[in-house]
Amino acid sequence: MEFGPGIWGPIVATAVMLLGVAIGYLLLSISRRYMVPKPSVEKLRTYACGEVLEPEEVHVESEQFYSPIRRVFKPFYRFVRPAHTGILSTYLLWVFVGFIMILIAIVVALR
Amino acid sequence: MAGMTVIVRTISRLLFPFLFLFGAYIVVHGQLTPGGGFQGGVVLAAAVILLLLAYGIEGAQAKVNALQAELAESLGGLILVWMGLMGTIVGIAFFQNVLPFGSLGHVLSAGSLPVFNFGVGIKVAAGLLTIFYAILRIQGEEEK
Amino acid sequence: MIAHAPILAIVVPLFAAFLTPVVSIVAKRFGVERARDWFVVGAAILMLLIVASMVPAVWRGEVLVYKLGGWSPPWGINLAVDGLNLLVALIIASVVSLIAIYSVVYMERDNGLEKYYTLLMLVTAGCMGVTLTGDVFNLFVFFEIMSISSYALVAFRRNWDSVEAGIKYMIIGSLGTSFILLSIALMYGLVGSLNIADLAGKIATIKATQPLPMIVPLMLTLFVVGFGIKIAMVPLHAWLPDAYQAAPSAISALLSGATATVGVYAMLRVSYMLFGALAIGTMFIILGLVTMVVGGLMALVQRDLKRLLAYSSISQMGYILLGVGFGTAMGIQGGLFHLLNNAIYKVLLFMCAGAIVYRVGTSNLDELGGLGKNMPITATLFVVGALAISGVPPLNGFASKWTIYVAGMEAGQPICTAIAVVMSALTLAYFLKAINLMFLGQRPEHLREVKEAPPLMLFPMLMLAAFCVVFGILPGLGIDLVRPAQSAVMNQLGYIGSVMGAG
Amino acid sequence: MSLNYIIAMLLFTLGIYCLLFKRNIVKMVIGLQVLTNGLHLFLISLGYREGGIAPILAGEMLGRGATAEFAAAAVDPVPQALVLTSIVINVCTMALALSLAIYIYRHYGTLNPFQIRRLRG
Repeated sequence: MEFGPGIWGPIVATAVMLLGVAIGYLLLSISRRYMVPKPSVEKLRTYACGEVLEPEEVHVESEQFYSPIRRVFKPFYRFVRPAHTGILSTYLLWVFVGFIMILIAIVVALR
Repeated sequence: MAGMTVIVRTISRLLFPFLFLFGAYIVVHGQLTPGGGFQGGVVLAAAVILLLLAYGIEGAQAKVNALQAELAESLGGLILVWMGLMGTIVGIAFFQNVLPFGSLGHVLSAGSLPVFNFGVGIKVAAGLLTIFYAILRIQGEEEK
Repeated sequence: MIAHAPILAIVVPLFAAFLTPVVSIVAKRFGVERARDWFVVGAAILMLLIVASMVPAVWRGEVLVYKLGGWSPPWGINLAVDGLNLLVALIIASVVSLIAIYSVVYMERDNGLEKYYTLLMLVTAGCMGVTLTGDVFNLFVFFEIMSISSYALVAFRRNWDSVEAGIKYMIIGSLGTSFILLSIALMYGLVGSLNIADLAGKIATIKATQPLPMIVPLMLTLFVVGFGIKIAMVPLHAWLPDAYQAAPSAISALLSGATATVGVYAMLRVSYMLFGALAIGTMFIILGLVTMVVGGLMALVQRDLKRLLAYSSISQMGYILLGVGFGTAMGIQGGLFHLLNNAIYKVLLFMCAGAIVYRVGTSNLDELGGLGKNMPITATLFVVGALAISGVPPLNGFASKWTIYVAGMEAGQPICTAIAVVMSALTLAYFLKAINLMFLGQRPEHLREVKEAPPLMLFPMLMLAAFCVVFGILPGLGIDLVRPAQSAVMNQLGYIGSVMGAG
Repeated sequence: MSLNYIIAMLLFTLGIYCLLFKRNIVKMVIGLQVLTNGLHLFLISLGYREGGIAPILAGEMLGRGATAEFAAAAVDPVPQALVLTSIVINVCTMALALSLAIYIYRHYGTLNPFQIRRLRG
C-alpha cells in the first residue's frame, strides 16, 4: 500500500471503529436498562424558558449557521461573495480576466 | 401568422418544386461537385420554410408535419449510424466502404458516400425544419 | 475484448439516441410507455459491458488503436484507448447506467420524456467520444455534442430558473468551446495535423529544435480555459451553481459525474500529452487551491441544498487539480483516484437531493427538517456520501485525499497540503450543516406525510454507497484501478509510439 | 491574403465586444455567432492558397490523371471540412440559444442580462 510514511491499515482501522461503535452501543443499552427514557411532549420540545415554539420557529436559519466562520473570513464574504451577481455579463468578464491571468501564468512558466 | 400576399404565395408555390429539385440535386451529386448532404439538406429545408413563410405554419405542415420531420430526422441519423456499422459487419472497420466504387465521375460511384450524403441530407433538412417548428410552437403557446 | 469495442462504445449510445423517438412512438401506440425508459437503461448497460470488455487488454499495457474506415493514424481519424481513457470511460458508463435507472422513476412526472432520453444518450455519446477519440478535432465535435445536449438538459423543465441557468451556461460554455476551436485552428496552422499522437510528436520536435513559437502558450491557454469552463475552475465557475441548482437532479448528477470528469480528462490529455507541460503544474496547483477555497467558502453559506452541492463540487475539482498539478506519480494517482471517488459520491449526493426533491418538492434548506424519521434510508445514504466527500475514514474520500496530501508533502508543498486539509474540515462543516437542517431537528407540520423514496431510486444510490464503502475499506482496489491511468499519463512516448506504429 | 487574417481578428474582437458590453441576450448570441464566424474565416484562410482550385478530382484534372499536379494546385480540404462541421454545430447552438431567449422573455419580460439574475450568491 503506497500511503507514505506512517501506518494506515484500512481494514484494521475499520474494525477498530466498528468495535468502538459496538462498545458505545453496548454502554448505551446497559444504561437504558437502568434509566428507561420516559419521553413526554415537554421533554421533546426545544427548551425556551417555558415558551412554546413551533418547529418552524426552532429551525436554524441556513445562511447564519456558521456565523463565527463567516466572521473569520470576513473579507471573502464582503468582496468575493457579492461578486457572484448572477449577471451574465459579469461572468463573461470573469472568463476574460481568467483567460488573461492564465495566459500570463503560462507565458511565465514556459519561458 | 396567416401568411402573406397573393404575389408571395404564388411565387413561392411556383418556386417550391424547383428549390426542392435543386436541393435534391446537391444531395445526390455530393460526391462529384462542391456541396453534399449538409448543403443540399439546407436547401431542402429552405424550400419548406419558404412555404412556411408564405402560407403560415399550416401550409408548411400540410407538406411535412412536425411528427414526420422528427421521424425523418431519426431516420437520417439511423441511416448514418447503420452505414457505419455495415463497415464493421462486412469490412474490418467502422465507416469502411462497403459498396462497389463504380466509375469515377458518375452519379452512382464512390461506394458508400452517396448513401452517407443521403442520410445527412435527410437529417439536416428534417432537423432544420424541426428547429423552425419548435420555435414557432413556442410563439404559438405565447399567443394563447 | 469484443471486436470493434472502442467504436461500439460510442455508437451504442448514439444509435440509442436516434432510436429513442421511434421506440417512444411505437411504445405509446402499444400502451407501454415504460418500454422507452428500459430501452435506454438497456443501451446504457450494454455500453458499460462493451467498455468493461476492453479492460483486460488495456491493463496489460496495450494501447488499443481503432482506425475509422481503415485509414492509418496521421491521415484518418482513429480512436486510441489507453489506461487514462479507459478509467474515464468506465466512470462515465457506470454513472450513466445508474442515472438512467434513477431517471425511470425520478422523471416520470415530466412530459416530453422521449426528448429527455434522447438528450441523455447524446450527452453520453459525446462524453464517450471525447474520451475515446485520438483526434483533436473529433474531440472538439464530441465536446460540442456533449455541451449542447447538456445545455438543453439543464433547461429541460423550461421554468424560470432552469431557463435562466440554461442561457448562462450556454453562452459561457459556447465561448469556451469557441476558444477550443481557435486553439485547434492555431495548432493546425502551426503543425498541420489533427491527430493527437502526431501533434504531440511534432510539437515535441519543434520544442527541441527551435525556440518556442510565441503561439504555443496562447494555444495552451485557450485549451486550459476552454476545458476549465467545463470543469468549473475559479474564476470560470460562475455558470455551475446556477446550472446544478436549476437542472433536474438526475442531470445535476450527470453533469458532475460525467461531463466534469470528461473535462478533467481532456485537460489532462491536452496539457500533458500534447504539450508535455509539467512546467504549468504550479499554475494548476494555484488554480486548484483557489478553486478549493472559493468553492468551500461559498458552499458554507448556501440556502439551497443543490446549490450547496454545486459549490462543493467546485471545491472537489480543486483537489483534483491540486493532485494533478503536483505532477509526481503519486500526485497524479491521487488526483485520478479523487476523480473516480468524486464521481461516485457526488452522483450519490445529487441522487439523495433528487429523492428529497421528488418527495418534498423543494430543496430549500430552510423549508426542510426532521426528515430522518420519514426517509431513513435516504438519510443514511446521504450521511455516507457526506462523510465520504469530507474525507472521513474509512470511506473512499479519505483514501484519495490522503494520497493527495502525501503527494503534496513529498513534492515539498506543505503549505498547499495544509490548506487542503483545512478545506477538507470545512467540507465536513457544511455537510454537517446540511445534514442537520434536513434530517435532524424538529419536523415542520407540512412534512409529516413524506414517504421514503421509491425502491427504484434507492437502488442506484445503494450501489454508489456500497462503492464508497468498498473503496474506503480496500483502497488498494481503487489504486489498482487508477494505476494504469496514472502510468498512461506519464507514458507520453508510449502512446505516440503505439498510435503512430499502428499504421 | 493577410487581409483575411485581419478581418478574422476584427470579427473575433467584435464578437468579444458584443459579449461583454451588449445588454441584450439576443445581441450576445449574435456576438457569439460573429465570433465563431471570425474563427471560420481564420480556419478557411489557413487552407487557402493563391490561385488554388477546388479539392475535387473532377473535370479537366480528371482527364490528365496527374495526381501530383492536382495535389500541388488544390487548396487544403481539411479546414473546409472542419468549418462545415463547425457551422453545423453553430446552427444547433444558435437555435437552442434563440429558443431559450424566447422562454427567457416569457418568464422575465426582458432580455437584459442585468435583470435576469434571480439565481445568484
